[in-house]
Amino acid sequence: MWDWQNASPLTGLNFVAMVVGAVVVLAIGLGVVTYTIYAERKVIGWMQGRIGPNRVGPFGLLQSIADIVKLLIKEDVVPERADRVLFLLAPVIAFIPSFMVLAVIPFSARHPFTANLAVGALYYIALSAITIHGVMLGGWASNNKYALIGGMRSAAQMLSYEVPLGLSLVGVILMAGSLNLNDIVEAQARSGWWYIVPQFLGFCVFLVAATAELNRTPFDLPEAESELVAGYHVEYTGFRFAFFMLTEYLYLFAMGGLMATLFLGGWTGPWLPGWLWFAIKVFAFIFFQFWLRATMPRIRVDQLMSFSWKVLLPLALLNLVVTAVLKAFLS
Amino acid sequence: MLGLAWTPPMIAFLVISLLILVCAIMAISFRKVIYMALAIGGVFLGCAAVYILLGAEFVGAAQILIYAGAITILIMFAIMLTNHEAEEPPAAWSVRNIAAAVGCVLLGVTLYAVIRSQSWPHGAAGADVNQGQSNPVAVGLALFQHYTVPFELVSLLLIVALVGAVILAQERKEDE
Amino acid sequence: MGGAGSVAIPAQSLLALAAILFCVGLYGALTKRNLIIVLVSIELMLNAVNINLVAFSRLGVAPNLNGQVFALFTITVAAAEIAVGLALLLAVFRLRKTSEVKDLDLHKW
Amino acid sequence: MFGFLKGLGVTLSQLPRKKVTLQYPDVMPEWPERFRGVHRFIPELCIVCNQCARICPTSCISLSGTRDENKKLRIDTYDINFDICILCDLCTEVCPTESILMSDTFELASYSRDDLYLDMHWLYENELRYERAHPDRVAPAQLEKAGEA
Amino acid sequence: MSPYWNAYLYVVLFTLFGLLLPFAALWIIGPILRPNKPAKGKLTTYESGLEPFGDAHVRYHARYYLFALLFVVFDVETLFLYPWAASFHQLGLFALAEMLLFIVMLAIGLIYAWRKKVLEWT
Amino acid sequence: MAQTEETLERLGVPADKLEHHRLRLDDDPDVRTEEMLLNVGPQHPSTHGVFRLLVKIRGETILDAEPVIGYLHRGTEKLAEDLQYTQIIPYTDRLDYLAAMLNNYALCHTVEEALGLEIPERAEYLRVIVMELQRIASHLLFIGTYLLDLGAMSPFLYVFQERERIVQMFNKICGARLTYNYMRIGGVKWDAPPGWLDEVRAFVPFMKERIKMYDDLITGNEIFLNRTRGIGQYDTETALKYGLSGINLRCTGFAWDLRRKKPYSIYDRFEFDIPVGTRGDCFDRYYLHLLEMQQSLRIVEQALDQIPDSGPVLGKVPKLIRVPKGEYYSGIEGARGELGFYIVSDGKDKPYRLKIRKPSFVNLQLLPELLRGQNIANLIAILGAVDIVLGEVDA
Repeated sequence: MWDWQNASPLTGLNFVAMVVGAVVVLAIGLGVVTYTIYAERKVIGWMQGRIGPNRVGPFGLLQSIADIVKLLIKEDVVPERADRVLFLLAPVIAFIPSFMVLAVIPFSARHPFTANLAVGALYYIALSAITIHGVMLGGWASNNKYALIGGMRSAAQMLSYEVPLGLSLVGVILMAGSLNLNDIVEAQARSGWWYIVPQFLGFCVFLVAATAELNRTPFDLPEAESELVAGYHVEYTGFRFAFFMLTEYLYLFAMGGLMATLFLGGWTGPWLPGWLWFAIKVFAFIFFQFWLRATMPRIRVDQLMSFSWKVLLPLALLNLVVTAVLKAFLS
Repeated sequence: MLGLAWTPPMIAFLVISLLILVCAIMAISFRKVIYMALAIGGVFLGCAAVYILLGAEFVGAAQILIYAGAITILIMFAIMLTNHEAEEPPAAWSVRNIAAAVGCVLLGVTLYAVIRSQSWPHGAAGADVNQGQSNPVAVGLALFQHYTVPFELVSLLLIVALVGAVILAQERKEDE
Repeated sequence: MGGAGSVAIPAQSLLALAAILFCVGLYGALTKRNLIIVLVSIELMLNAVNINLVAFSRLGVAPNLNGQVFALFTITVAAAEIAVGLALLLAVFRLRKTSEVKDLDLHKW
Repeated sequence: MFGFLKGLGVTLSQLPRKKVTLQYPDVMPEWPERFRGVHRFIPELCIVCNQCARICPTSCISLSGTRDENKKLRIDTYDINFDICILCDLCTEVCPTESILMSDTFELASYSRDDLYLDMHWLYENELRYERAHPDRVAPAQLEKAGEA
Repeated sequence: MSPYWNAYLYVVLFTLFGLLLPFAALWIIGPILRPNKPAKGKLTTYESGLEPFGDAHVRYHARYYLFALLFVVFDVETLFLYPWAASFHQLGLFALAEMLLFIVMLAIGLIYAWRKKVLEWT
Repeated sequence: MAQTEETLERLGVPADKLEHHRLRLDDDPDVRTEEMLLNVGPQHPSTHGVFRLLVKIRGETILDAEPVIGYLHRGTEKLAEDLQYTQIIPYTDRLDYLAAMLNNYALCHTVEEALGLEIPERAEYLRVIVMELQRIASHLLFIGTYLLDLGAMSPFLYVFQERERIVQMFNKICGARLTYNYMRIGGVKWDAPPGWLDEVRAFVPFMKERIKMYDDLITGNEIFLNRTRGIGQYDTETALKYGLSGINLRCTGFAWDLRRKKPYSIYDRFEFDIPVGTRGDCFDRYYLHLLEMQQSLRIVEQALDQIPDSGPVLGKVPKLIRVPKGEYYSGIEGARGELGFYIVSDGKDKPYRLKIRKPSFVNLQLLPELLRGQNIANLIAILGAVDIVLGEVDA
């Protein structure tokens, strides 16, 4: 009953399996976010000579949960001058795509958790662009100068890095001959190498663009607390704020999954079970993000924009052309 | 309703159509321009769902990427760069508006009559438009084997649009 | 994986949806005063056309991909159209401080 | 070109280092002998010379005393307003008998300003607490005099 | 019914859950749990500790629009690159030439924007 | 034009605003982007205290900036008129609270000059050691907060590790961690406790290693370089015109250090360099802090070698200090520039007037000039590098 992916026609039990799969992914997503935040605080704390959260639960393991509960019982303040409807709606608009992209990430070889879409990679890129609306509208609806600048910058940044991100995938698609993420994993397993090797340039572009797309240091301009105080979510409180945070960390997880799938062979790997390999690769990505955050200062907004268009985009195009030419003449 | 087969795709289609129409009506009846932009995003997403329902996965994803993603953002930026609080005045029953409304309703009725009067093909059962490929691959093959010239014209169109829009939108340096 | 197989949606319903969407868009384009909304209404009409194109690619006499490819081109053209249209609007707004169609109907600025 | 890689190395090398966090309420900081916390006061030693009140830059000390049967001045009240005390240590510097001293009490937060008005009894209690906590730090002269009284 | 529908049904489920979670948390559970004590000070907009003055909704520099514009153009390019890349192994050299021409055209657009200082922030 | 007004009316712009709009249109018919007043502070994370910067921006270009100060004003100068000289010392702790030892010294030094006091050797050495340690602590905090402003959070937490060691040493020698009140007119309050000098000696190599670590972590980072190179640049002439001093002056290549140019205390006995910048930009200002810490360590090392083993730490000072009638000024090289105390005395035990030359306050005057015409993204980088301490600016 678990194998609903090829079940035709779909029986009731298959459907139940599907719902269970979705619920499990939701639970995994929320769990990963909770403990990513915890791990981030711990790892960055360790890198800074601190011990990180340690008061709630053993080793502070319940810290993030305590934070969530705190946010849930916080008053929900909507500023008087804000555009109420959009203000309330913006976090939801931002959140939904962040969860939807998880539908196509192949977590392991055979499981009921992945939609086997033929347009998988494009689906991810297309949906992640919708989050920009939420961020932008959130900043606009707050009717606050910092929030508006933060929202606009955020949108401009995410737009700018969406392009190299999308183009860096093309090299992988060229090699695998499919947009389907499952096929890409299998093509890597067949070819015997992870695409990080032949697509190293593409991988670098992807990594930089992904970091920027996730609004993480050194590209965390939108929420630059030392300039814009907190960027687009300056006016958000309680659980609405939590949804913006949830969105960011879900994307961190999803982007890690995407990177593992496209460049690191997804769930393939020797000895260990597939899901564990996948988890290791995703965590490597997440750890790298923490590491960057502990080290880097923030890039300036004009440099940020020109970097995307003047460096990353040409590099991505170059990578694409080289891959295509090599593929055409080698095969 | 009128002898429709209540298959799951049909139900999905009805739900999606309802979403599209509600969003479309909202898109032209809200007063705040930014709400209109948001509602039109709903229409775009609904259309994407219709395409996917019809098996045109790639066009559906393209619709989300270009329309719901890029174009809606562009519209929002345009609103934020002009008059944020722009509002449509409440519908005034001017002659022009009434004429437009009557004309549109008449057009709709005529179109509906035409649609009803014809018998439409239902697609060859079992015909696979993708010829055994996955949809994006099939679209790619069609695009690059049969539509080479239009494809290159697209790049020309894009570059012309880019240049034109840059010239129009760029602020002159002396304003700084 | 090769597509949706046969689709049990009657062509009439799809065409009707497209027709209504087209009329709504047309009404908007004719009556609205804000240039942005006029452009948005035109997008509605384009989407209506796209629905028809995709519908016929699936439900036509000889189903093939031409409709989908055309829809792709339409989307592209729409993107170019709105980009230039809004750029025009920005340029006009800069000079006239208005984004209303009514204020822009003079031949000489 | 890749100078930031050096920086990444630095942060990574810090990861396994020993952590410096002090678990404050569980582990109290170790204060050196000269630490200037809230005052402690030994009434027996005070000769009511008023020097501490005069040197205080913020005038937060107020005291009064009476002459006893031996014509010796005895302290009656000794109040420090901790609202304005800046813990500058000048009062203990001028005290000829070392009756006003600094202790290692440093937790001063309270819900009311009234609680910050410390009187002689509080200060003496603080002295007793300090003696219990640091038996090795009490000066012999001080012990002697305290014993006499 | 085919795997195609199953996959998209799964996506629909994700959409529904994605809607359900925030609505449940913000509009159903939230109001029960959280206090609501609005006060004048709370409801004002943050402005570095001062009374907010002026409207935040002023117009910004058109460069934001220009970046969005570039984004649209290159997004369309990406859109065409995807099916090309996916079907490239069946297309051969002619498709490579086609795409090179396409990329060169857009690169010209990029260079134009570069020269016109669209890519500069200041 | 009439049409524009009509449009504005229809948009519901009130009549008084209409005037405003029209004015702008007339002024500059081609203006594309509206101007906006942006408040940075008083409650803003990057203003290092309660400092308000009112910035007028168009788009993202700063047209003008106006620092609004005084949120931390405590009237130190006025209070001093009612205090004996010894009593003023704890107040100086609170001026530049990151470099309280230097403030202590500056006041004591001025009074000592006025009185012509002889300071015991050991006291002089102790003073130099704590002052240079204080300078290191202060520079460390600059590096930490500046990098925090620029978005890197680790240096901020690293600097506190070294600073903690310095502060602990101060705690041992004078019993306080921030407001030391250590110097006295004619010497210092306490001699170093047993083992204290060895602790300082052990600190020096540790600190050298950490400076190298900061160099690795920060100096080479491309993002940091891009954000600070050529930003907030000015030349020596401008710096002198505005009366800048300290690193803000030296970054332009002008080697001006009072420890060398007008030696006070026993600074003429030490070998050390005056590091200077070349371009006068934010990067130079950052890098000079790093280099100056090395020089301070050199001074500390030499002082540790030269300090006499024992001796008095407080000279012969009258019980009640009365400064002879007259006006006295002396300045020292503070952590942020020339820190001077100007005393007008009428011969009583309290100053008739005390004026403090506060380097932060003077350096701040350049800020509007630096910000004008800049991109708003550079605001924080420039503001941070000017290195103000609000306790000193507002006094």
